[in-house]
Amino acid sequence: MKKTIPLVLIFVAGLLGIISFVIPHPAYQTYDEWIRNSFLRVLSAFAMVLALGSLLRVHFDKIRRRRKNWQYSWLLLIAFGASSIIGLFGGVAADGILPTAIGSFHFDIQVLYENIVIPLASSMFALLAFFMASAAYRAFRVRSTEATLLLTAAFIVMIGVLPLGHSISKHLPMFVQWILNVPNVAGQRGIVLGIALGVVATSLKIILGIERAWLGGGE
Amino acid sequence: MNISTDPWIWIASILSLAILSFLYKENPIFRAAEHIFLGVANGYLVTFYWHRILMPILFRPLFQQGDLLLIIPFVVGILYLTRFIPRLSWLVRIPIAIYMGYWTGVLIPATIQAQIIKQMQGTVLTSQNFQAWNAGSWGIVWSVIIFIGVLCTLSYFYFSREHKGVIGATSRVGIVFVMTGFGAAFGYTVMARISLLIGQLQFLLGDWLGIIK
Amino acid sequence: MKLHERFLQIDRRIIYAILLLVVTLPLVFRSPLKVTPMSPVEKLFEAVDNTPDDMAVIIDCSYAPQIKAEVEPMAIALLRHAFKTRKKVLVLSLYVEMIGLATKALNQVVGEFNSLALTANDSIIYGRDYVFLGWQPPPIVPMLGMGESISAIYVVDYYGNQTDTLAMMKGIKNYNNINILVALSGSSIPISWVAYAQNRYGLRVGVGCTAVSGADFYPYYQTGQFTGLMVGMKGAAEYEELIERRRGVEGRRIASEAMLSLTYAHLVIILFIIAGNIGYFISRRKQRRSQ
Amino acid sequence: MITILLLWITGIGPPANVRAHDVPSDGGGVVVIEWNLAPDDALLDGYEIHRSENGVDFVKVGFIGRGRRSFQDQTHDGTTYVYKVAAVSDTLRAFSLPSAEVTSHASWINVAKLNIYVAMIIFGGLILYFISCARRGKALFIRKIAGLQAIDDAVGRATEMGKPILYVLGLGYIEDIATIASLNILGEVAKKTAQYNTKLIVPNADPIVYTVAREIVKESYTNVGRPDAYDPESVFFLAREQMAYAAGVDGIMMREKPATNFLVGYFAAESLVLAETGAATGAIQIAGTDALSQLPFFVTACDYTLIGEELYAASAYISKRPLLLGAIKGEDYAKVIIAAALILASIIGLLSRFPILNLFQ
Repeated sequence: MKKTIPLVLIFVAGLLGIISFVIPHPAYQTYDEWIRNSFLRVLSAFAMVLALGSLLRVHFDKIRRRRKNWQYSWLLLIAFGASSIIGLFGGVAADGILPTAIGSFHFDIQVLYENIVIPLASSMFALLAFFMASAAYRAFRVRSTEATLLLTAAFIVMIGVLPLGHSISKHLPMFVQWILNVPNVAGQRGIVLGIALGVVATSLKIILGIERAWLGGGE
Repeated sequence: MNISTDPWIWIASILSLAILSFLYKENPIFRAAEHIFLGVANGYLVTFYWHRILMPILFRPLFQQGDLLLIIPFVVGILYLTRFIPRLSWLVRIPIAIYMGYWTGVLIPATIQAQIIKQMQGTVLTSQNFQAWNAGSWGIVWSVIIFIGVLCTLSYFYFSREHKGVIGATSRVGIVFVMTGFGAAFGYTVMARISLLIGQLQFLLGDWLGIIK
Repeated sequence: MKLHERFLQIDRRIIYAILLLVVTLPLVFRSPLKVTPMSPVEKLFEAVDNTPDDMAVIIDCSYAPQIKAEVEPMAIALLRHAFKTRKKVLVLSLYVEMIGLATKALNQVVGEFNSLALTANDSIIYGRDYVFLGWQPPPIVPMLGMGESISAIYVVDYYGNQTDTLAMMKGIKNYNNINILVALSGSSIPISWVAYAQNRYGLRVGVGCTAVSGADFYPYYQTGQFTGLMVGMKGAAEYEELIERRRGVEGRRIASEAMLSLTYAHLVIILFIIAGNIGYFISRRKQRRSQ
Repeated sequence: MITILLLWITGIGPPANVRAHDVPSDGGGVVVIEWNLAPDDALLDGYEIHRSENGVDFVKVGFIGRGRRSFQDQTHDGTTYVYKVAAVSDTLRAFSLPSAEVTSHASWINVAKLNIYVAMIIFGGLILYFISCARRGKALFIRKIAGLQAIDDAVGRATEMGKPILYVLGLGYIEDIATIASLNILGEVAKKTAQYNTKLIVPNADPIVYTVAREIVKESYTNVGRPDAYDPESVFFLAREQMAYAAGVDGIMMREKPATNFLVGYFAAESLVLAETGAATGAIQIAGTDALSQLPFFVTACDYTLIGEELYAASAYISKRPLLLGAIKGEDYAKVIIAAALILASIIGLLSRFPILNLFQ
């Protein structure tokens, strides 16, 4: 029973997903919309509780057992606690019961997002510029046909997109566009077709209960 | 030089530097920024899920407007929490099955439409596709190259034979297309990433330190 | 360690340090790089430049803070071009989060012109030379609605004025009076402009986008759905070059200044790749010889 | 101004031949109105669409630019309407004759998607047929996939070095096929780490994927008879935010210095952040994803990369379950059909006037 019920449910739910494509009638579509927008979104919110529980447990545990770098866990817990309280009680648009400003200093959740999360994420993106350089240096060597192709195409494009590219040859920027629009598209399309077939096959296997890794352990 | 007096610009700048210091090596300042990042990002997530999902589509309609149908997702959602009760923990499979089943079901026709049929449409050799290039008779050449490229790449992903003989040859050609495309995409992305770095430096040197304002 | 071995194992931190240096220095010393404008940008420039007196240009500033570095210079260059050549300008944003950046760019350029103006005729005056429509959710509403009547969708402008009472709006009723709309965005908004405003009302759409979306958008330019296309900082730098060369627009060229950083960064990466390959080549030959 | 004056003097001609029809195979509520352009089209503001339920009182329902020949109107299913189209110039209106009566209705089956149903039946049928072949014990040949051997070596290497293995599932949701394939591989990797008693670290970005990954790892440890070695804290949730997750994983890579990093699943721009940091720590890296835009970075920065479908095939191959292999066989035949269809359609498209592209709408 512990496996049969989930397998029956996944089959039924899968059929509902397929049917939503086949039946355009509003009598069915309104019901389908409810599944998507209410039912499934609510489920994802509950899963979040579980995940945050895991996050908190790992860090409380780290602190309790004085594991390596346990001090930083305090930082995480305080940052999490403070921003959650500000967000939950201060409201998404600073419209909650908790005051989120002292004089002209605002600290509502949107301000926290814009001044903590966005700069941190942008800096991570900025790291990418450096990582591209080191990855290119390490991997772009003429050691095999594949690596040479990779290197040549990257080389041409990197020069071609610069203002410099135009002074080398008027046709270079056009050639770059051609590489992106012709050989690149052909290769991508071949990969996409393969992926699509894999997606169809795997989805079928899941719905039919052949692929059941997701069930995890137990009987 | 006119250094910013806005405390938030200072916070944002110091956090940015902490992340950039990772390039030298992993260090306590990066570690602190990393943990603050995880904390605030998850705090924002809690806010978002509460104010944008749980309140407007579950609790308010259920308890204030009496939409009793919502009891079903409420109860099924709570099954996630049975994870903490060993004897009942198998019940967690029920919400997962429903969630996963529905979306994989949706995926089947959607994938066939967007990623098989549509991609085939763009590949077939017809005068209509030749003209779409807007490149005169070169359009025919480009279409033929794409046609060959797609077939050869597809043969690379043919698993029923070893890469020998005809399949060996076509899959080699396929790899040429794939690797050229990867190289080009890499080279093309360099500009975008350097631009992001420039943007971040403009923030640090301009908005914060006021050197380049 | 021999030279070629050094080439093979350059410490990543040396690469990072050199890259950081070549990107930062041109920013600090502000040396704009002259670029040669390419035809997608030139076409956009000409479309804006050829706007007749009884028509207007719409600039859609729908870019988020994350992509500001790439797109804001485009907004500034476009505004300078339009004001310098006395085009009527309508500015809007499709999302409320982006209105702050639109306001910033607009205020900056209006300030630049007015600080040099001597008479009212030289100045850029709100309601006569430009109108800031603000935002009206959801995006599809203004996209479709402005085809029939702009002042019916934006009944009041961003500052709360009745839109149809503004002098400039007298001759500007709907898309028929708009020569071109330039969408500045990092997402698929330009494609929505084509799908709704162009397909239904024949509005011409020009685009300024990030380097990442450039490759996806190029086919739309090829088929003529986009009248012109500015991609990334380089596109913005080309536009800056065009307005300076052909229309004598002066002012700080942010994108052109960044071009030098961008060029050096690319060259540094290329040099490191070459160095790595030289090292690889020599060590392979030595290996063969010793066999 | 002059044009308007001109139109005032000469008057404007109305659009002609107004037709209205229901849209087939839709959810109802839409009528399409088509017309021939008015004679002075170039001078107009555009066209107004007016409709009536009784044939007498017309109300304006829409406006569309000049040069357009059709309009979609939102309707109530079952109500009968009549349409008129007016050429508009400033305050001038020139109305067409009314259209014939039209009623919109909703369909129960979307017939317009017939080609997709056919494709679904062919591909689905092939896959199911080969799965049943596999079930009957028929031996199916699948070639070796480069990178799979590396998985075995990777676990061995970590054991020798006494260092952990990091398994990164990426940003994918549970319904992403890359995530499911990755979970299969994770199951096998976990069995090996259980046997060799190697530490396994699995940070997660999605709450539901996290719950499933936990179960899978636990099961693997139980299956090889080492439930005692399972550490419930080896699988944990980090963050949903893309770069917060990347920063967290980067920190783990630098502090724990794993011998092997698996980067398998769905990834976005953070792919290179992870792969380069991993490379800097000297780990062997095995990547696999179906995210096209990230493949170039994995191919560049990792030791082995499973490209697109290879990832799915690897997941079936490694679990050594014949039923999963059968599906790959089915996919292979589907590829042959796609190739044949492309060639055939091209021949028809080049040699005849048959609008072959319409079959692929």
